[in-house]
Amino acid sequence: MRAFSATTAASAILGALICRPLGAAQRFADPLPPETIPDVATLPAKYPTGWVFLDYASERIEIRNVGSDARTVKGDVQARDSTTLLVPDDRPEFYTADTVWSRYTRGTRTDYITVYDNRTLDPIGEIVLPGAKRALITAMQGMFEFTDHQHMGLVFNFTPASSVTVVDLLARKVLSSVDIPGCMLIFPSGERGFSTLCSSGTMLSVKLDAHGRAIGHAETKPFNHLGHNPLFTASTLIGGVRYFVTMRGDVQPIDMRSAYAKVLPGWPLVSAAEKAAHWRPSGWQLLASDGIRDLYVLMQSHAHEGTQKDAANEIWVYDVATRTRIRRLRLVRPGGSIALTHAKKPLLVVQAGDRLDVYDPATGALIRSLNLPGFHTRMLIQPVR
Amino acid sequence: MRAFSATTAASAILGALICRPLGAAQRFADPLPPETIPDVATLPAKYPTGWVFLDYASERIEIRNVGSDARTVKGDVQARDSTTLLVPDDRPEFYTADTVWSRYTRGTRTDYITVYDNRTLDPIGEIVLPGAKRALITAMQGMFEFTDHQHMGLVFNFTPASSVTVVDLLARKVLSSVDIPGCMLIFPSGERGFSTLCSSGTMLSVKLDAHGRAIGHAETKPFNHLGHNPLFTASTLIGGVRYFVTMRGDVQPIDMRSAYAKVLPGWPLVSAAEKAAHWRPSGWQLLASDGIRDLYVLMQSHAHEGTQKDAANEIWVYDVATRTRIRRLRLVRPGGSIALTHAKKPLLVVQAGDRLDVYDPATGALIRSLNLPGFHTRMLIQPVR
Amino acid sequence: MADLDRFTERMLRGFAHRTSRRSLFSVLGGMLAGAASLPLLPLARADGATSAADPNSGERAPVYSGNPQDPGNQSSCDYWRYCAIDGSICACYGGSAHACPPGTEMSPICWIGTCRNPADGRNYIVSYNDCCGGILWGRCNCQRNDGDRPVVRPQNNNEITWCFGVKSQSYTCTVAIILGVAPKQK
Amino acid sequence: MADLDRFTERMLRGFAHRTSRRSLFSVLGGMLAGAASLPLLPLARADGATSAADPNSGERAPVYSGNPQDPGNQSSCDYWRYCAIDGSICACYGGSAHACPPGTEMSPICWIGTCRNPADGRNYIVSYNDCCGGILWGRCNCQRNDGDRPVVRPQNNNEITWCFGVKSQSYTCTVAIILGVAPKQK
Repeated sequence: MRAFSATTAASAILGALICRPLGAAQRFADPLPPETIPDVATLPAKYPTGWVFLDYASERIEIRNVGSDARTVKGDVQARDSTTLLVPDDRPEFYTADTVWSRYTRGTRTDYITVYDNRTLDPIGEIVLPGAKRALITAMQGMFEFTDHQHMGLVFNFTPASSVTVVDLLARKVLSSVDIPGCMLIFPSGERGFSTLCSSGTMLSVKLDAHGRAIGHAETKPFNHLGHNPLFTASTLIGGVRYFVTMRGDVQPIDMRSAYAKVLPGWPLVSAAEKAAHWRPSGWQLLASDGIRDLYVLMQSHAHEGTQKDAANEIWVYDVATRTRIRRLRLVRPGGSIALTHAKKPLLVVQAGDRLDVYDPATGALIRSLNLPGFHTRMLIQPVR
Repeated sequence: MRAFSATTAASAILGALICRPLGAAQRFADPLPPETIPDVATLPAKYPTGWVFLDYASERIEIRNVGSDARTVKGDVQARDSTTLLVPDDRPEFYTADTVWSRYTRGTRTDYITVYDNRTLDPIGEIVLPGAKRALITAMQGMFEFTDHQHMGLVFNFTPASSVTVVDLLARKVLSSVDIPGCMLIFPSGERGFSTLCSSGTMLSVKLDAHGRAIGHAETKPFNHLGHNPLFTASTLIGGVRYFVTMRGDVQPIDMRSAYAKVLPGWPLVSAAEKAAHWRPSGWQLLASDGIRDLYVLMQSHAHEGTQKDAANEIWVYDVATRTRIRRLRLVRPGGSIALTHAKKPLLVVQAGDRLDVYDPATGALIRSLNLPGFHTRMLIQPVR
Repeated sequence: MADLDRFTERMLRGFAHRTSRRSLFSVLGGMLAGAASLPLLPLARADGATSAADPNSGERAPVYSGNPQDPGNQSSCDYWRYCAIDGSICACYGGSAHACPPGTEMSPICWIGTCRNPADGRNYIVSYNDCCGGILWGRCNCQRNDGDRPVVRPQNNNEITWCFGVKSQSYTCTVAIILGVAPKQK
Repeated sequence: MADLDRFTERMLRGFAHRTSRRSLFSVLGGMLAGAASLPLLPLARADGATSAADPNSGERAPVYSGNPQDPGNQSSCDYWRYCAIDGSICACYGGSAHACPPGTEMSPICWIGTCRNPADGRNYIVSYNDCCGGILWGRCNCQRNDGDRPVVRPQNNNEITWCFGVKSQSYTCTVAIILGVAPKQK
């Protein structure tokens, strides 16, 4: 590499000396003007729908343009431990929940939400979370969610006693903490409230008042077979219904529109023949949807105990209205996490090892591929709305 | 890799099933006993002279056994930014100087010294350094040094105004701060004091009292030709005389035994012919010595402007008493930093890219090679005494 | 097995909101051994860190127990005890298969797996304990998910940072500790 | 040149202990342009990060000025302005050759190099300013030491974190800013 660069540089210099000793200067009568100090790049208040937030699961969160061949990094914000992201639809700011220690990896622990300005990526606000109880888990869905029309933020805590801290994101203050013993993760439900998956196989729903206090709760019958065919906790929302899939390949829709979640009838992703060939869902952020009726699922053949988090070779697309598979997309590289952008013509974004592959979801054609410098474990992909 | 491991595992299992279904259990009548929780490894109070401290220039500081083919990592301590290390000869503890911010890469800055217990690597003490002025420079010699028989620690500050913070390492407290305008880095001199290299080409020496106050100073004549043949700031101590080398290949000894440094006559490392072939010192920690009379210098041929920090292909060994070269060692890989262990039969340790090569300094034979996981810029090597 | 799980879950939910962390730990500790679902055939897998490994490397300097009944390199993802590990191997940081590196603290609570010892043919219940408060992890990363379940069953999940009841919850690495021989499977 | 250096050094020493940081910056700023020693032939070099670069990569997504008088890929170590850079290129973080990435702060003081613009054949004095307080650096790392001198002459040293007069001194990346055309060499 060094030898190579040295050569090219040297020849460039020769070129400069021999071919146009004066010519060059004549071609450009005036020198380049002095530039401004300081000069810091800014971003638009409203990001284009070709951009995505990439959560490197505790290293950084990167804003990346996947909608153009420039493939440029637009900016980054810091991430220290199990950092998760919330991006509102209608305010020029976004939020991260993170945890630091006063002496790098030891000392006093602080859990906090940072408010970032879309334009400058400057931290314009901070909400310190009490109790040093925020869940430290590989960044996944359900750790930091909106409710109350995106005015409230919900932070999942695990110590290993489970609770939820309710935050007013506009007033930048903590409102309350709700215990959810034996239950994990947060799935917003109703106008103001959330549901959570419990270790008895049920879903517990909690209704909140304007002060973030629990004013009601309801628990479903057990439907989650935790031992042999549990729900993956990754999910996607279609028309107010949250779609989960199980390790063995069933779909489990849950209606989240009212305060108390309703478990809807499940249906299989795979035929008997496909089941026999051990086709199963597999990956990390293994579900995506267009929000209207198309459900995208990362699928792997020859699956067995222990492969449930491996990258998968195909994406199967289902029409949730007819419960039928409408497309099968073969990936150029096995994918671990997937998402659909919110552009008029959506793009299918697939994290595949240390690359980010961008496909046409209609045809399955690979449009472009970006690399993911520093990627080493898992990734959450959040397209801009 | 996965396919490979899977195969080996599978055959291992077959082996277990076919060759000794019962035999195995018979061969070991009793199962392995339950193990203790918790169980944390410890180290000896006095480390063997085959161990070295590896400062990854702000990622971690690693204690590594280079004296045996086990090549094991013995332990690590954290390093956040421009972290430097001090290891006393006669106390079962060591010190790091580091800098953190209250919000990972932003917020309130804290500079501090951590005292580590040799046996447990637990932080048993901390000295917070005032003024947020500790120099943030790629970890190099002269940023954190002993004086007063290793009772005092000296921390170099750069804001870009230069000063030195004097610390009582036994009482774990800050004693004073001494301004050294226009001068850089710390080189202990006399019983209690230090010298520093100044931008006028001189060396300034400062004498300290028991409270760390400056009670005298003296400045040499200019001897450091900063523009065209400056001293590298890396140096090595032989019998109380500190040996520097210049970019063009001269040796500059400075007597540090008395309170005020004495510049001794210099001499060339290279012959006229070698100079013509552009043999020059090059690297990062580019000097080492046995502390008695042998000086080791990383040397590079075909050197030119801009190569002064590149890894070098050879190590030239000089007898400083006779000022003659006594050996020329060709490295299997170009080296950036070198050190000699303090074992009775010393080892020559060479950081070469992301590997650590261990040579016999007498013969130049490569004894073993270790890798340096996560290495990406520069390294300081500090052998155990 | 299923009954036991249901029991465990009820216990967990019952205890979680009225016991202190400490007492919860011991309760969990007791129950987890029973509640573990038991994959019998370890199938070695590892991420990029392994393929980057170097026979002459200090990153994975081989670490052996010296006991013929506990064979294998404890700094390799293939070591028999690591059949359900997800994280960095402490043997690469100055620890061992069952000891945390110096300067870290071992969390008393953990997740559970069952691995077959190729030397004596027995299945052992293995406790995966995280070591906390040392340097940031990243070396000798292994991921083997046999028996891993989504976080809704935390005691069988390896994505959670199991640093509880320790001074710092910053993750460094993971050890694999023998709790005992697994009960015979029906 | 030598006289000028000697003068600069005396100035530095004189000012350092009686002026505030702020005023010191401007003084340095003024002197540095003069005090810079001027290598004329950029010789491209880079570390592992470059060899790892990928033509289809987002890490070094090409960034061009669009101005024919300022040619080259600003996210490559070979870009003409980077002849004395040591650090991460801000164009890989959402900045450009001369702009810091969003969310960082540009330090007003810097080190100095002189680079030849292959398009107009002129030598420009380039100010290397660090961008501070963003994410930890590591991407698009370049090291080219033409004109670099040991820290005893700080204004020509690229190992120092030049994050002064900013809220956070945590280093993120480095930009290369045109100060003007270099004085003709004798």
